Amino acid sequence: MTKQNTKSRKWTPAELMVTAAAREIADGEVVFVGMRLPLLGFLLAKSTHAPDAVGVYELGIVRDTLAPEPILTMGDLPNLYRAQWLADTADAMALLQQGSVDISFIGGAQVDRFGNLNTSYIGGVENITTRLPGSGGACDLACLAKRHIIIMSHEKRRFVPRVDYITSPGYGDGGNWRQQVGLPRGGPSTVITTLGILRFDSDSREMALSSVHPGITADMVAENTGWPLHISADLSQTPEPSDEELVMLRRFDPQGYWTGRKS
Amino acid sequence: MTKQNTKSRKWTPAELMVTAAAREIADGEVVFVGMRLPLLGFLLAKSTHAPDAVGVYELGIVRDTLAPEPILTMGDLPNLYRAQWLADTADAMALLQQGSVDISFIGGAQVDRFGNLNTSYIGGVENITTRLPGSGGACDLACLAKRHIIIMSHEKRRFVPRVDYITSPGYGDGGNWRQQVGLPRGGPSTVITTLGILRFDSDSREMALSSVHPGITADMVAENTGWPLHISADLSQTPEPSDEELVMLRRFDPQGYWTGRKS
Amino acid sequence: MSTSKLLTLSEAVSRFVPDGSSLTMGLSLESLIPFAAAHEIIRQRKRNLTLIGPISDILFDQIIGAGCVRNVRAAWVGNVITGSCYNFRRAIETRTLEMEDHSNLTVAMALRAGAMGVPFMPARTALGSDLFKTNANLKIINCPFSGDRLTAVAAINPDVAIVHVQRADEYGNAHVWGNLGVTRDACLASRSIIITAEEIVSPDIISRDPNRVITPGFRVSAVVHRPWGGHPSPVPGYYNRDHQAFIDYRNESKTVEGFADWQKRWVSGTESHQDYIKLLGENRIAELALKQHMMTEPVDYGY
Amino acid sequence: MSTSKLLTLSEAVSRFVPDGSSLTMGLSLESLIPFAAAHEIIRQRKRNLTLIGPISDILFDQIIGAGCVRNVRAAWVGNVITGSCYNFRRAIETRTLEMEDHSNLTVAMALRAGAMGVPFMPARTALGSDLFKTNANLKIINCPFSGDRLTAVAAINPDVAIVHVQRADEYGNAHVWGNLGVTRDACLASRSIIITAEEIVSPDIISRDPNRVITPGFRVSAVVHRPWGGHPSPVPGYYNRDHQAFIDYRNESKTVEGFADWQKRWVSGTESHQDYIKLLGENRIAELALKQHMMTEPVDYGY
Repeated sequence: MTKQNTKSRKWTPAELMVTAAAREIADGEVVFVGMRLPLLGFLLAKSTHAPDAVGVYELGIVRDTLAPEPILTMGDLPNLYRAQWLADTADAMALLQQGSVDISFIGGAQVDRFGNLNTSYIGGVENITTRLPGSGGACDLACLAKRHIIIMSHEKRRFVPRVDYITSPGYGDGGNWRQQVGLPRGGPSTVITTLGILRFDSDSREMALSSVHPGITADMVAENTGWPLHISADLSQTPEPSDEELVMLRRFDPQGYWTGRKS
Repeated sequence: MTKQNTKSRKWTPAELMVTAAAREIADGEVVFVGMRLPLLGFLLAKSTHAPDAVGVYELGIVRDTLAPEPILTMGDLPNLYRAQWLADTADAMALLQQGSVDISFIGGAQVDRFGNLNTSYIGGVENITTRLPGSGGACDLACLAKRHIIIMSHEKRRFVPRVDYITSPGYGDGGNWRQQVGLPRGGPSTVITTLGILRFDSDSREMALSSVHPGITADMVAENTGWPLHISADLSQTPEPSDEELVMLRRFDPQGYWTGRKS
Repeated sequence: MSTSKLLTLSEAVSRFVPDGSSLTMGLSLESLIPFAAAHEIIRQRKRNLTLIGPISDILFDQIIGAGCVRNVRAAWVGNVITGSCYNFRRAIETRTLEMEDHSNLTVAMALRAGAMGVPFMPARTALGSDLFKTNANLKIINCPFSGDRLTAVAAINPDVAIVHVQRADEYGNAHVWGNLGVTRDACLASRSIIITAEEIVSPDIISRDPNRVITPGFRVSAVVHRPWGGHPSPVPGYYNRDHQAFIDYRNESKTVEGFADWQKRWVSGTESHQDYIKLLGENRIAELALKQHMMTEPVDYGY
Repeated sequence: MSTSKLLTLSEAVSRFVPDGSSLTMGLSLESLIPFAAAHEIIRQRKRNLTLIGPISDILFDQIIGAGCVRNVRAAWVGNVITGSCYNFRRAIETRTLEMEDHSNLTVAMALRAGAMGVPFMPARTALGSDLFKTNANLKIINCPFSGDRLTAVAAINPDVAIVHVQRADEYGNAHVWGNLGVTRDACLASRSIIITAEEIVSPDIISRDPNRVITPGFRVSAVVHRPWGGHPSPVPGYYNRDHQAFIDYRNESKTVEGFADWQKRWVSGTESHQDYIKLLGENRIAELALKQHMMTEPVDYGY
């Protein structure tokens, strides 16, 4: 994306990503809401096209209304105010494990072509170069939600042929690997990156580029991907955030902490 | 026990049994409190020699004070009033299973020489003659408390060589049977009956008559037992309830519902 | 979640309790037992039900006596203050009822496994007991770490949980207090949830105290306003246990004919809660009312 | 239970957290994190500790940075709103810290197994992941009923749970509200429990609402009065999350020297809570105070 293009736009790359994430949520769905951008994506969906979406948070929170004030993280007190349910982490995880959660979102430091995510050890366990924070609930979401969305910065060092460590399983080696290892359902459905949106082939389970963000070409995406990237035959352009979506987003993140308007 | 003796006494047989049960509780112990007579036994102990005993109830209750009014059963509202903790059955069972419960009490329809209890099927599963209510928490108490006390009416048809169905395990076939089947601890320590008190040999795990109630002889007990009963070498007489204990008991069961003053 | 789930008791049972379904009830054990809902099940002559629960005081016995039940999966079926229950005894002794014997811990773990979405839970209870003879959903396993001998309890996922609560809003958000028994796990384990409530209150009251909510409202199917819907069991904050009703039931249900008379009086003629309250009578209602009140200290959920 | 358990923070940590012990903390995940207790652990230069928990925001990183920790058993060690934590990274990357990798669900199940007194719990998570490579307390098993492939999670029984609560009495009975995380199971699983409380209140206030009590008081070892003991994490009913403190910590802990300065300022000089409050300053305290209050509707525990 050129500087010129960016300046002329009304939205930041993070806002585009959050908007794309929000649009993955259908009305009435049960969403397991994670930290950071996914949290904003849920709030955006709920305030626009998915007012009846229900949020489940690993802290032991279920909410069906928006928090009354902007929040930076799910543990902020406005997110507890008039929650539908405050309970145990095991209860939130029960909803997830029993199959009551439709969709969740996970970020990652490394992803591979089958959507496996590493947020633990760069370099692998034997040769650790960078230690990352670890799974948190990410492994659980990747294993147990009906589908999950991956949100990533699109860089060659992050889009690798094979992750150094599988923190959160995608489709493993592809095909029916998930069934073979015993996972009861799910898998990544979409990867939203700083450059485009990728989806998974229903047989091979390898990801392919589905849309590019405004100003981005398929070649630019392929260059920033660490394996020969499949491009979808009906490659499209990612729709821009609408004015309504931007208004809402700025209400939820007035300081631009997550959407980068200030930083 | 002759009618004459009974009439001259200040206490009913049930009151003697409850008093004996209460005396099994040491101060500061954690008691898993069951229905009926055991409930009274706990209240009596707590109001006399064991003020710091803590009661755990399978409904999901922990109490360290007496209920403010007489109760007929543990679910009565005075038993919830100022409880130390109101929670889930799984939480009460957690305390039991982890080994935090010192003592509990179980009634039964049939008991055998090794303290196995049947409260399910008289006649056994293949040839049911009487269906009883079943385990409730009794099986769990018999398996998981550090020790448990059995409270029974002493009749030949109830004291059988081998119970028709083991609802609540005692010492199985005797010896180290409990370890063999995988039980983590415990076993019956005492059997309090309408005629006397029996305790278990530390090797064979067979019960032997330890004391007889006032007016009862060892022969009378043996006659009402369905196997050749061992009599302890130092057989004693069960101490009678003290005046203080009777005052307390009548406060807890003013109608004599459990202690039979009216019935 | 803007659609009201408020139904009449008749509608709720008719819609969510088909013949052949499995029900879990009596989840707080001795309190908050959904007697009104059970009586509606009897009125609607449901058949081939499976009843699931730890103990239910006399509730299971009533549904069994009415001929609605094929199968019971429970730890104890009796009358808490009098002992055996007669319809249950008759049905087992005449081999017209299937029984899966549990302990309170195994049924709690079966429902917890159902809630957690795992096919079993391990326990240290029942080892050496004969529960294994009359419950095929218990198996011996060895711990993969310690080698310890354990009881594996298979998950139970009931079709319906019926829960009597103190207060609920019309969207299925309900406050319950007192001992909770297996309520939380049983609700999470069940495919649908029917709530009967002493009071229907505004969502404002419920949402001001989300820790008191028993299960997330989005999973609740129906909400029914039913004052005295837990009688004769106690309902914390509302009324005491009606001991005499349990003693009377013991006496009245000793014979098949006696139970038929009981059913006619207490079930057939009490479709509305007004009828039920009238049958109870003013004196009894006054007797069961709370004499001592004790209100909680508020807590602040502000920001 | 008539003996007061009230101790100073220094006494409680000194008595119940010996070198080499295993601690579970941060049990509500993002809220009610016992920072004051962690700082006392640092002050007392405890060594060879094992830290157990799901996530702890920056709390584990601080104790690791102070050289107190040998082993971490956790799902995530970082800074919730900024990402990686530097002391943890340095310790792992230089191989001076042992790590057992969990997910939030596996650590919740490990503590639940510990609470329930069983040696493991089954779960459907982590299958196909590499957590098995860095956690020997996860094993693959097959369900004895369905044959399903499952993850068995070994029980964890910490030596000590440290819990920050809103209000407690001197006997260890404590009210907690808000999201509860793994607090209930972790308390039941632990051999001793240290409570730090924003307020010490009369037993009357606590016992009027027994459903709000987090764990039975008879199992609690020590109660410490520590206002602002959860700062900078949020404490429902008391203060909001101090986001700036988390951002500042990220910046200050990037280097070993920077962390030493942070420790000097925030740990060494704040033995009493008066010192800590003074360091925070009036403005910050006013900023973090609740602006909107919302009190619960009382419920009646009478009879």
